[in-house]
Amino acid sequence: MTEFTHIPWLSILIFLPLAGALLCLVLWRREELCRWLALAVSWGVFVLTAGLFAAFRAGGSGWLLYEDHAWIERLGVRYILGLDGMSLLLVLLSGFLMLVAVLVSWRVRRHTGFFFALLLLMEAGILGVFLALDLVLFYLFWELMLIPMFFLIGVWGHERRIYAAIKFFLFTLAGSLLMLLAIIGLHLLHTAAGGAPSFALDNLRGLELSPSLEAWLYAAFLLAFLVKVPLVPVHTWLPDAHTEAPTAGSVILAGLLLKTGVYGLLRFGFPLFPNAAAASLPWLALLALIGIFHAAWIAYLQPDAKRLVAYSSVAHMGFVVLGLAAWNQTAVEGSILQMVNHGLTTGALFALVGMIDERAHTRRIDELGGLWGKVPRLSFFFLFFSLASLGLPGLNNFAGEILILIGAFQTNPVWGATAFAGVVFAAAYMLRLVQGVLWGAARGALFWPDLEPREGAVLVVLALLVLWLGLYPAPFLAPLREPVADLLNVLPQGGLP
Amino acid sequence: MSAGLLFLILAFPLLGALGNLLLGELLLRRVRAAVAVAAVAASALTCLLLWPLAAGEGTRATLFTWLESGTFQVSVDILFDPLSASMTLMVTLVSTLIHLYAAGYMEDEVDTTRFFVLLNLFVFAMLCIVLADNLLLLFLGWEGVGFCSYALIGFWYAEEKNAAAGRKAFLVTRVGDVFFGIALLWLFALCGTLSISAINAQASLLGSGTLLALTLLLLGGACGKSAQLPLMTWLPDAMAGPTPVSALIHAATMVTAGVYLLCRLFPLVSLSPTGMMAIAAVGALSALYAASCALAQREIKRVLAFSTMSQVGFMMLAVGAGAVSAAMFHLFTHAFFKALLFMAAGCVIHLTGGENDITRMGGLRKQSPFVFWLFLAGALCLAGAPLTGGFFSKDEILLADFARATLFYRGIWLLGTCTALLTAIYTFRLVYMVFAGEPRSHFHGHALPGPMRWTLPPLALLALGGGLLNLPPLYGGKEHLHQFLGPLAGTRIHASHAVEWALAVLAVALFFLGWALVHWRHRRAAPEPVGALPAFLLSGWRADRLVERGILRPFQVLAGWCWQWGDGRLIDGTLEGAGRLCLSGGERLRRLATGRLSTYLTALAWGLVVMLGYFAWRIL
Amino acid sequence: MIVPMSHILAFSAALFVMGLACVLAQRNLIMILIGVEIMLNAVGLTLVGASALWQKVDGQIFVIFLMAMTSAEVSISLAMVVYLRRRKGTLEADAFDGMKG
Amino acid sequence: MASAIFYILGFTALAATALCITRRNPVHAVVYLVNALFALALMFYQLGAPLVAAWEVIIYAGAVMVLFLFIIMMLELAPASAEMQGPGWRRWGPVLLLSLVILGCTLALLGIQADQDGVPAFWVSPRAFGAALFDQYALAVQVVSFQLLYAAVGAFYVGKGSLRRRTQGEETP
Repeated sequence: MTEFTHIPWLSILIFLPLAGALLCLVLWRREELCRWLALAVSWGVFVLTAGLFAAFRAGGSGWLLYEDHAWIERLGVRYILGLDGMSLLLVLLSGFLMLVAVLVSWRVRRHTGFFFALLLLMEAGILGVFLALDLVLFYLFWELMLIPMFFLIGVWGHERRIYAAIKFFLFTLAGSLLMLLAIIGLHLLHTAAGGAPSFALDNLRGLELSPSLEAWLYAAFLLAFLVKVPLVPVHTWLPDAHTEAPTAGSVILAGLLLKTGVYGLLRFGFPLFPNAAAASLPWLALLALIGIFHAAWIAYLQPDAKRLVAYSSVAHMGFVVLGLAAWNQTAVEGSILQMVNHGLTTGALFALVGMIDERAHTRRIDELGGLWGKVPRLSFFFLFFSLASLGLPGLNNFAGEILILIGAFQTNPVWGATAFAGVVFAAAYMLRLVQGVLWGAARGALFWPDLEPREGAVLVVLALLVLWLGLYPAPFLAPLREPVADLLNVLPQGGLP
Repeated sequence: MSAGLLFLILAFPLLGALGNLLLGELLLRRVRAAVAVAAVAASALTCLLLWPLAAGEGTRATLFTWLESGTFQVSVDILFDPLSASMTLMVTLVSTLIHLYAAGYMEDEVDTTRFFVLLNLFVFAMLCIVLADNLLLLFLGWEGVGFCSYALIGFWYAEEKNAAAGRKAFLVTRVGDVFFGIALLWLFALCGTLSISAINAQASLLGSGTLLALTLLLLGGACGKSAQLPLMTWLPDAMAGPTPVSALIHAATMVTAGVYLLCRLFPLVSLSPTGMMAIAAVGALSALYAASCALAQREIKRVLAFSTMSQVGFMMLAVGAGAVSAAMFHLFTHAFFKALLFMAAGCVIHLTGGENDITRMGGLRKQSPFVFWLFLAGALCLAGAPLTGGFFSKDEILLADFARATLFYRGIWLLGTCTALLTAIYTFRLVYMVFAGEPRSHFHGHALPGPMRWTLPPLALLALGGGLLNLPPLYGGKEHLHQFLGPLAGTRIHASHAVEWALAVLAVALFFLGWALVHWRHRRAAPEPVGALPAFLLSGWRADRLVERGILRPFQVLAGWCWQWGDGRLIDGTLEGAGRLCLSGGERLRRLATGRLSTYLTALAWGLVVMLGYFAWRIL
Repeated sequence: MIVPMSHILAFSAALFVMGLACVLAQRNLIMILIGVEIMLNAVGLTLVGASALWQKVDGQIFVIFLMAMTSAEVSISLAMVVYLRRRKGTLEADAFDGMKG
Repeated sequence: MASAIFYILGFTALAATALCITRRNPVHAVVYLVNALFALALMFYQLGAPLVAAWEVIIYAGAVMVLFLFIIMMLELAPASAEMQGPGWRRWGPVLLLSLVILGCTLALLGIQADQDGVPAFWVSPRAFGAALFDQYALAVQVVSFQLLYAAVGAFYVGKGSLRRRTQGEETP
């Protein structure tokens, strides 16, 4: 076991896609090679993450893997990576969804090499965010995943891509710049308090801060994370970005980027500012509840299938934030599980809408219809993932949602009961989507090819995972138990308002 | 006999569904149907074989831990006690017959794979509801049947209307599910477990207000699934599905799930007298409402749908009166005769070449005496003809109500009795319009396939003889079902023989009164009445329009407002306004950049002057 | 020091202001460049004076660097003058407003 | 005596500069500026910077100003001789006067230098200067020399570009 842990797995995990991205950039002229290279690298990363998951599936308290090297000595910036049960799950999800993203973008024809290079670069950034424990390193990765996404939307997107890309960029940048300020502020306060210059999470924790100062710094972190989540008043970048992004971009955006916000809150926001965080929980719950309904209502009216799925993301992330706000073992575990669930189902739905778009060249619900008669297999998966998304028990989203709801009800019955009412609207918009796309008379007499083996393989694997998580989520909950229990001790008075 | 074998009851339909899902396209059409039928039949057989396990307290079995987090722990565990065992047997038996019937009914369909997969999946989900030992597994089945019902109502999806009916069914029942779900969350918060037995055991420790709220929430859930007021609008539209689906889901099994849920949690529900009164009131009002609507319906299946709603109302009424055994008794007899009626109606539709409108039928008795006699058997049970299954079960419910001897329950009893009269009237109206007289129009009927014929007689036997299940002592019976259910059977009815006889005579009188009224009216082919009242009843008291105006439109307006004003104007508008402010600011600043060297140099000089001035000021 | 530093600074400032006046007042690119040269020389005088004041060689070394930079600047700017003259046929500074916002 | 010469040179430089910046004819301006530079060079010399003074003359007056003149001539910026009006002394008088003053000052300085027996208070010999330059400021020298190289390349590029543009421009205006 010591042999095993001495290998810097986490660095390998981050630098493998980075190297792949550089290779893709160098070989950009040879498109076919780039495609296969991206597939190989993402496959390699996935195998690594799966291996790590298999090795640490029992979980445990503290860091499962930890790396610490000096980096910029004068400022006390260190290269610290750490893996615990919480990041383990998200790292696994990243490894898997990146593979999916590479597979669904097999048909990208413009600047193929650059496309895959950006994908791999983003993978490195996302993995870095989930592993970094030094605030500067974290911020570096945080921005690293933003920029490739900007280009993915702006270059390979649909009609209004420039608008969407800039909107996405401005929203996220506004948040993250404030976070950078807060990071620097925290560092200076730490130094002023007599500590050695450091940006490491463990050193900055437990810093004595005046309440107003703590609130301001927390607010800066919170804004950066909530924009990424996104929670309701700052969510409007998401529908545009999702709608205009290429399929792989939407998959990653929904599946992984949104998770970084919640992860950041859990890993950095709450432990760094426990008092302010505890005070903010009821407000977070309020916003989450508003988000669940607001986004669901808006989703119901969307004419564009992709936009509808995008708004459903906002509603689902509302559930995740509600779980955080409830702040007990069940709810927080449910939130983290729900992040994985949402990544799988929404990723699959975006992939499916992308596949439909490739065939029909439209995503408008009123222009589609009767797909079941044309492409039954694709339609089957569409129905399946829609059901998962609307929270049918036995499929994955239900498992996460019920944990969140149970936990939320324990913390505050009104939260749990109100949020449960949200599932009606989830059913309303998902069924409207299904109705418009699958049922009705078939439109257009053109022959459509059903699923290719590549697409079929992706969807089958996703569907099996959805079933697994829905029926037997225990293996995915096991590594969470201790990290979440440790996390719960961070906030004063257990966070109960 | 191992308790683990109980899971085979669940596993067979699931395997059947999976098998057809994965391999169905490769199999012959007959093989697909055979797989589906065999799966359900195997389940029924297993249930019979394992019957001894149900005796007494019943048997528990756990498969694996489904969800575990913190104090929350839910396993996939089932409880095979008298209540669930009898329900299981009924579900599997009726399902087997209906599957067989469906094999014939769907002979000419293209996409039978989907049909049988969904049908098997439905049986699986229904059995989950019945057998579940915890509320979450029950909820899984609860939502599962909802989905299957949705997909089967919209089976002929090419018509937008059918799919829309399915969606309506799913959404309306989901509103009910929310109440059930909240009850589930609350029960967990109160009891720390979701096990049904544990909750029932702890129920007496809860406060009365809490109990009332929980009962009302559970009632809300039951109303959604069982199409009771006010969540009843979906059931008539659900008739858009294939007839076997209507027979299985919307008559025999799924719609009774709400009643079953209340029976399952009866120890909890019964602790709240106000809650019980609410249940009885909802049941009685629904029964009366649906019976009145059934009087004016023109489509054969819609008449049956409203009658289902009405009969389920009777069951709720029974639960409200505390008579679980009476409710279950009526549930069983109703399942038999209503399935029979639907399947016979399917035969009628088949014979008339897809005609659904009873005002255009007539004279079918001569064309197919076989179907006539079987339909009549079902109709007699429904109308409560003496000594049929429906007669005994309905009688027992009314007796239970009457026996409660409070003003409220007497009022409920009166409503129920009126409904019984209406039931006889609409039933005979249906029979007369379809079978009596001369054909009103010309049909190109199809011959009945074998499976559609010989699945009816067994059901007819069950329906007519259903009374034997729970024959009251008055008629020399031993109340088998009541005895078998034991402590689960609810409160005991105390009534003197005189009262029983009086009520029985009243029921018989009402039956014949109804028959006579219809017979008198239909002696000659009278035209359908037109006017405001029939139209009002035909539209189901305009409930759909009310929902449309009162809920759907405000919702759409609200959602549109959220979208256009909330997201569009408020959030994006603010941010884009900030952006525009920056742009216009930039536009003003841009004019300073003339591109001329002299401007820049002058500005430089002025800057120099300012700096020097500042230094000078500092020095002086 | 043969003269007080303040006198050197005064000379230097006078030279500088004259150079600046030239730069601001003249419209001809060549004359503007000449003004820049005058300003640079004024600075050079200050540096040399300071070098003498503090008895340090560094000021003079800076003047050498200054000269080197000036020659670089002049070579580029004169090349551009030639280029611009050929491009637009004039050396009026206001004729070149390609950077107008 | 030495300080008197310094003031004379200073005012000469100011006068020459004032004349320089008021000329309309660039050629005249350059000539006055050369005068001013000579005066400055002498002031440098008086302040103990002989090497700087020499370079002032060699680089500024010698190279840079000649380059200016060359460009002015090449671009034919000087107004035609017909425009230059007025009597000859008015055109040549100030230049001559200034040159004479500077010459006188130079001679006077040579005389003072010969008179004095000791070294001035501050005097940087070329040897000391070189030692400081290449010892302390070696890196800066490198940087500046690179800068000169870039300037040469840049000038070459700009000049070449204008040449190409011109040949093309004649074909397609």
